[in-house]
Amino acid sequence: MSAQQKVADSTRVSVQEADFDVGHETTALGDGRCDVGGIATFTGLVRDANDGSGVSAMTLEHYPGMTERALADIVEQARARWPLLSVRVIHRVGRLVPGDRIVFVGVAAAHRGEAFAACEFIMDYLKTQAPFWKREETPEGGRWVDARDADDSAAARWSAGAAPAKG
Amino acid sequence: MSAQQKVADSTRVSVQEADFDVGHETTALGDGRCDVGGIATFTGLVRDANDGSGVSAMTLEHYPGMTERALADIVEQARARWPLLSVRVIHRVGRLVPGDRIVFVGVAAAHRGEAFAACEFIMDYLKTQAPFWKREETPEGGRWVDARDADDSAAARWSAGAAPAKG
Amino acid sequence: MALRILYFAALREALGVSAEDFDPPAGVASVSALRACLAARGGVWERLSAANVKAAVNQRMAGGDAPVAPGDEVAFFPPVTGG
Amino acid sequence: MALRILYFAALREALGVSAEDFDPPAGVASVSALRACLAARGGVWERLSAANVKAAVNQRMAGGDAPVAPGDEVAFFPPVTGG
Repeated sequence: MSAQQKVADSTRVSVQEADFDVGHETTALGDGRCDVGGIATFTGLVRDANDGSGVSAMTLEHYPGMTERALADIVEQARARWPLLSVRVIHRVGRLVPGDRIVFVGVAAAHRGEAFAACEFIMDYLKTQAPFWKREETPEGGRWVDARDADDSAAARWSAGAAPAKG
Repeated sequence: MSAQQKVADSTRVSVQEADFDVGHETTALGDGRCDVGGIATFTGLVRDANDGSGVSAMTLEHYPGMTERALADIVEQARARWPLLSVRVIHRVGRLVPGDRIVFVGVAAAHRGEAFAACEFIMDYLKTQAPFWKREETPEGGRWVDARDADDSAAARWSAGAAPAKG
Repeated sequence: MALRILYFAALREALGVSAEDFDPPAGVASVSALRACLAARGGVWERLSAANVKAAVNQRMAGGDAPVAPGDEVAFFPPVTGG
Repeated sequence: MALRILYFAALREALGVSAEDFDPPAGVASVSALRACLAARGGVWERLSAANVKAAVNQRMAGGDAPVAPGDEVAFFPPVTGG
């Protein structure tokens, strides 16, 4: 059991072109251990419209080396806030089309409140701290996606002592 | 496209003895549509310890008829609060052992904040409003699980106007 | 036409009854009046007076003021613990 | 030993450069001084002065006060838009 716990207590972060299997990733967060009460996950998908324009495809650029480090840092910040059992983050790069999966964040914890909070925290920080940039293809041509103010405020609320009511 | 949207806009609720496939359920929430920006899910598992005792198995009793209605009501309350695209709730009944999946809630929405909030809202309300009762088997014998005050306060925070900062 | 009354979980076990058809005395027209009337049977039935016993009328959670009428399905149970 | 400077996304496209080795003048020892020094090249390089240009030093997000020293890897880029 302790060897399995050692494995499952880990943080796994991947930056990859390949798609991923949501069922496999979610299940793996609880495999081989019976202290997980809940697993919260988020899967981000490419939408076919943004800012009023149709999007036929997008290309994700990133900063190799820094990307993995930034994601690992974000997970460590989450682990410092909540007692988490296992964490998985996958971010795809390269060309994607509407409906494709972009990102996966999965968090296993003893209690659901911690799993939900950490999963959303990681997504909010990833959106503002991890060096990825989207370039969309639209009928009007290619364009770099503008950062959203809503993403900055989503990340900021975690530093304003605004922890969820139930901790 | 509109026929597919009609299907995907639905709420699906199941109460069943059988296990479920997290990957299939998560993926199905976005299938056939390209307006989903994110899917938040929660999977609850049976833990091997509770209140300091080892748990070797548990049996979930429910109130047939009311259960399905209560879950559907909870999802409708979530839909009244956030613009959700598809929602899936599965709750198992019968005998389960540690590591088994108990419950799945999946929510697809255009933006992640809505998906996260609705998924957690549904879990919090399910924990206090859906007629399920757990009886655990421990070395000291069988015992009915006591309701947790933390679950009441988790549900209560949604009615105190405590919507997440980014709505 | 009687009320259909259901009991669940620890309450069902303590009472030794999972369901009954019950004709309440005249004037018993709310959940709290029905509870008091059943608790008045004494013995294990006094458990129905416990503050944490919840009720549903026709499969919806119901407070003490909720009306009950002939033909209704009324359920009593401990706080729920699913999820 | 020079600084290694990287540019990403819309900034990389606008500059037409993805990386360069650069020996800053003496006294240029912070991210903001380096930004000002590069922007002083004029033309497209003035984009480096834009308030929303972010920086990283040795692959960590860095504010204007962050020190830069020979051998460091410094990156400039627009606000990130992943996830």
